[in-house]
Amino acid sequence: MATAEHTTATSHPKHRRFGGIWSWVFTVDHKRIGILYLVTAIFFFLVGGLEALLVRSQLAFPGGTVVGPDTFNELFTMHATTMVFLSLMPMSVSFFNIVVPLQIGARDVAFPRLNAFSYWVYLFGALLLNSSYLFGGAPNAGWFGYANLTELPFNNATHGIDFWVLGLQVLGVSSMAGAFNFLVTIVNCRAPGMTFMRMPLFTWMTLVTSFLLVFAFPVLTVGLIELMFDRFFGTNFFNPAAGADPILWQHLFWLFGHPEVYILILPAMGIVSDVLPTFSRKPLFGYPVVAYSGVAIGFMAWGVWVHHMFTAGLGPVADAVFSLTTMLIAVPTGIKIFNWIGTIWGGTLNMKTPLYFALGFIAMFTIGGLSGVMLASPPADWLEADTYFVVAHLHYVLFGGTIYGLFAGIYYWFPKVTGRMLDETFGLIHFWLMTIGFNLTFAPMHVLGMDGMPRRIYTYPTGMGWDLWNLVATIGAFTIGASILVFVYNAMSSVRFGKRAGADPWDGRTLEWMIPSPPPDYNFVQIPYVHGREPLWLEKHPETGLGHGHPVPVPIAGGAPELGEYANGGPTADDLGIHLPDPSYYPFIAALGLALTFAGLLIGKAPPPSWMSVVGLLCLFYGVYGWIFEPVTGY
Amino acid sequence: MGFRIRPPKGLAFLLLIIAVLVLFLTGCASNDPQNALTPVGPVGQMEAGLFTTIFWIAVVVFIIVEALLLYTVFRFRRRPGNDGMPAQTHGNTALELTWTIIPVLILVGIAVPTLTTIASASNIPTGPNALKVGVVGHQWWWEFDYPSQGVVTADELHLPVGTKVALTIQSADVIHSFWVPKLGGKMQAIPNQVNQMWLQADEIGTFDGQCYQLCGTSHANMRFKVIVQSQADFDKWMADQKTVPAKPTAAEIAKGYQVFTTGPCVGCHTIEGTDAKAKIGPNLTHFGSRTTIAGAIMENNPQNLAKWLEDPPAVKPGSLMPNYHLTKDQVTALVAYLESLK
Amino acid sequence: MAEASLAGHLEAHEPETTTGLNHRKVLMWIFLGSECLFFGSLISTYLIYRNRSLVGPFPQDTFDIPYTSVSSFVLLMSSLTMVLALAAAHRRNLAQMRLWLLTTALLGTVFIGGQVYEFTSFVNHGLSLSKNLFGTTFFVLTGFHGAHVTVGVIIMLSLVFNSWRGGIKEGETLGIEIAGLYWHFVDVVWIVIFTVVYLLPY
Amino acid sequence: MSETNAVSSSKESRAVRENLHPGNWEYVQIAVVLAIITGAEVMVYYQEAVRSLIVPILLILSACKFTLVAMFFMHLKFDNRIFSIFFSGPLVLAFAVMMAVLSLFHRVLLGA
Repeated sequence: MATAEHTTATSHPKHRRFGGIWSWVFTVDHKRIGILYLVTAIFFFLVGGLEALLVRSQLAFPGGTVVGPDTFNELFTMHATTMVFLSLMPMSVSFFNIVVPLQIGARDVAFPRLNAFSYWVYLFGALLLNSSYLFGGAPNAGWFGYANLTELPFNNATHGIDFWVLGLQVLGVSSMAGAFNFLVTIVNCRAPGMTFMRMPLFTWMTLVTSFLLVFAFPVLTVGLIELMFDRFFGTNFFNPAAGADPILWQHLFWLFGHPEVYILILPAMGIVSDVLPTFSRKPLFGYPVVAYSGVAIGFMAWGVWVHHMFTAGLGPVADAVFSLTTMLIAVPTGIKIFNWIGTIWGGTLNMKTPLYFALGFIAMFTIGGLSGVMLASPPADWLEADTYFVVAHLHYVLFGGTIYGLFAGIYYWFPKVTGRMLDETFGLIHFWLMTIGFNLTFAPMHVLGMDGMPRRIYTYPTGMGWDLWNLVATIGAFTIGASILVFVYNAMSSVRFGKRAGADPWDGRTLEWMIPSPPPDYNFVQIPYVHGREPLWLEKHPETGLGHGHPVPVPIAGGAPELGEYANGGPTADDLGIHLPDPSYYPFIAALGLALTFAGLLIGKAPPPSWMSVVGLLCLFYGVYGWIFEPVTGY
Repeated sequence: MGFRIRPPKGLAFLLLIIAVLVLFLTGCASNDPQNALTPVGPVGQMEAGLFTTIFWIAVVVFIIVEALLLYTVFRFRRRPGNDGMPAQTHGNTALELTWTIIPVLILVGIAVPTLTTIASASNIPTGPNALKVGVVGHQWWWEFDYPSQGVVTADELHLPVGTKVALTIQSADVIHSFWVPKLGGKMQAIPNQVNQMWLQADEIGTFDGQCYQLCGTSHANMRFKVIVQSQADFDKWMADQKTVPAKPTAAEIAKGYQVFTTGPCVGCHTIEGTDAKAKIGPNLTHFGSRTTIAGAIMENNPQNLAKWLEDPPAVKPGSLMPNYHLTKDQVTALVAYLESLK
Repeated sequence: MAEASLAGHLEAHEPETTTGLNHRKVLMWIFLGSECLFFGSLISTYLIYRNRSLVGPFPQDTFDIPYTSVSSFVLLMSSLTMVLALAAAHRRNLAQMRLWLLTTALLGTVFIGGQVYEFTSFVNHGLSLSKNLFGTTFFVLTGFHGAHVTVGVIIMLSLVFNSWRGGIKEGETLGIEIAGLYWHFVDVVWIVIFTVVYLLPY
Repeated sequence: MSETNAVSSSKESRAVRENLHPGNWEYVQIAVVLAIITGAEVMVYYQEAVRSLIVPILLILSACKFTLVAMFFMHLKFDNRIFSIFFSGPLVLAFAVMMAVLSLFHRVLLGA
């Protein structure tokens, strides 16, 4: 990575220092942790994509024989679990890491070592989950693993579900730790003058997302604990024979699961809300409305979970009430879309790849939103539920929405992270190939759904009228695959040979574009004083009069334009007398300990915990205690 | 780059969206066996009707939004003559109110029919003239019983045309989901829970359904048929179902009877008039009268039945009926016996 | 519950903050917020399955209200000793602070001991994790609360340990205050559990 | 630990003292009240007379205990409002969700 030289160069002799690979393993620098998150998330994005391609190959023709039924169940379960928990969420987190501290004018996150801990827990959790492939079989009950199909009497052929339960617990620890960190960071580490109503929209959405995470994840944690106890210790939480209601799992899961949907989409909405103004050279239209509609979505997310259970027979009142709340949530969503159009209206659109993806987001997400309204009406939902219509809807939201938004973010901030531009031509090829492939894959699934094709079937007879559309969808899926390869090539070549970006390649408006690309590890030579909503724009174009209060030039490292001097190094933190937290290996050890503890449970099928859990626990306690009592030099 | 060749790309984008829409419109309503938008009963009709209403509203909104988006992009893209500093507008309260209120009104328009439809769908018919049917999901086949008539069958639900049917939906093991697309509804079968819905078929014929909730290895092979008959045919069928089959006499059949009653079959299956009274597998009393076997994935004929008996898991992966390694003539005998159970 | 053991005391130093509030304290309050959802879900599960057991033993012939009242009282009083420890720290009186911290840890330990005894006697009554829904939900709910108390005791002891190591300087009250927040939260959770699980008539 | 730490923390403790925390005596008084309420709860449990009202009575009593501890022992009454928001927000949320799920399971209100 291009940043390596810059950041390692700057640790002072008297400080603990690690070279080479260790400088990454023990780093507590939010930018490097962000890069680790991004690379890992993209890796798992490819893994999940591969699983999807296998699923599509199996369904390309009636009576497909590419994989067997059990493997098929494992594939779609792991595809969804991987994409949601190992790819999209961490990719958002990587942007929280890289961008948020820069956007609010901070030197790092509030808890740098907790930040490192989150990443390593995420990595180990992801490995734990995927190692299930090696130990007999992967999880096979779908990503929302409805009890009691996940219970031992019906799922004891492999330990897949055990891996799923424990893997998700570990990943939960990571997401929670990360979310706590960003909440404190945004509340407490904003530069002077950076009031909440001056925060860039991406930071706003990070705030909302983190709140959703810390409040929604415990509900899933409880569900997983109950399932784990059922499987490991013979409890009866979801055991009908003991009088339990398996439907309890559906409530617990969707109480988490629906906020989770917004956890996945809100960061992408934040990215789009930052990209559109930059590339139309206009401020975001209706900033407060967009921000508050995000908050409103965050609140409403808690009142709609039952719309995932309209076919569970909860009764007409429940169906009616939750149908209304669900329709209501379309209002703030629509408001965002109209404000985005309002933002580009009257601008001078600089048609670069990030803008293409941001516009693609609006176009595709609108479709997902509209099919969402169709699912919000129970009688219509009774026709659509658990058919391919739902598969189409959720992909228009999570692919057409989240993934488009995240790609917009990647093309937008790649120069900031690496100091080099991603290639435009390949970028546009990627965009158009992906857009065509995406619509080829998922638009036909609406048709398949209304033609009665159930989701999660490994085979279907011919003569159902599903043959053509399945084939089209499969062709589309491989087109998407090709587009992703284009992206991977583009990223790998640009990171080495891409043209130099400079501090502000897009004529940006927010603080991150004030500092060199890649930023020095201390980010800001001098913490800027923020006078307006778009500090950099305000400083570059005082005449546009966006300053709340009269525009005063914001102090910038070496002055904004001639930042080329930083291309190779520039002053180090110690030259400038800035103290940064030292790298630390305790978070790594603690994370390893945590993962080992859970893995041990699994391999030993506790009780009693196998030796692995014991080692893990020791590791964890050593890590935590070392962490707490670690003498902190710096500051 | 990109800037001179943009318009064609933009057009491609536009055409793409239109193409998608056209595919959707043409593809949706068809006569395919499990098409949900060509229902033959009142429940399905009101649901499909509501779907269509919302769909067209969505299409209108879709066209407006996407057209607005594309128009904005083409009109305001940077090009010679449009590369200056745009006006730095912040927002417009009137606009914000407009695009808050209009969606709310649209949603009210959707909510009203939604609520009325929920009401009529949840109005389960009761009383003597409503036919009661119990549906029980099993891994991976459907059990149908007529409590008032004391008849139990599997994989094929017989209904009289034009009659309101009150269904109770339950599960014997994991969560399943019951849906006959042409008749409407969809209801999960959940252990320890009795869900209710009602259906009515207004057309004589055979309609397909299957399980819509992932329920394990052979979720895809958990199909069933709804056979809608005239009242007379239905009554005749019901009468046949009530008769207890006589002890067979013909040699081959008697041999099959012997194999069945002394073999492992009795451990799971019921055949009225024999000692086989177990309720784990499908009730086979009138097996010969069914048109399909093995979760309605195969036509019911001697060849298929033999294939099934020789190695059930090979036909239906994960099938709870294991391969008993029956000998060739045991299979032939069983086939003869079971097919004789009309 | 890795978060629980971590959240008590994380990064050991803070720069000036935007709100003037301490990072760790903000973190602890948000953490307690998310704990509300955690125990909320566990308690909901208990209430959903209340009186749903198919076989005994049932709550009414298992609980020993006087006994549990006493142990609840013990935990309640540990909250008092906790604030006294904080007050002592405010008065820069390290000796008293340690004394009250140790008392808190002791009371916590007594509570845990009591719970262990209670669990054993219930098991002897024939109530086990897998016996019925009551056993399942009761042991898991109160067990996780017990785990939280245990973590609290460990935090108290490490605070005392740390103060001997000179880690807690005169007048530094933050660590104690934050640990206190956690401790009081565990206490209020028990206030709810005691009422909802033990006292409400079956 | 750097001395900046000691500085910031002593500043913190000053800030805390400026919040006019109650002294030991007030703390003991509150503890006594808590003890009395607990006693009352147990008494109510044994009162056949109030059987019909027992549920609301017990819930109110424990709510009082909860509030007392949160307000005084956890200093929410004296501390920055943002803490009260961070805590009471999810508390209310948890309670609301709990009620909704229970009503769905017991087939009343939402679940009717």
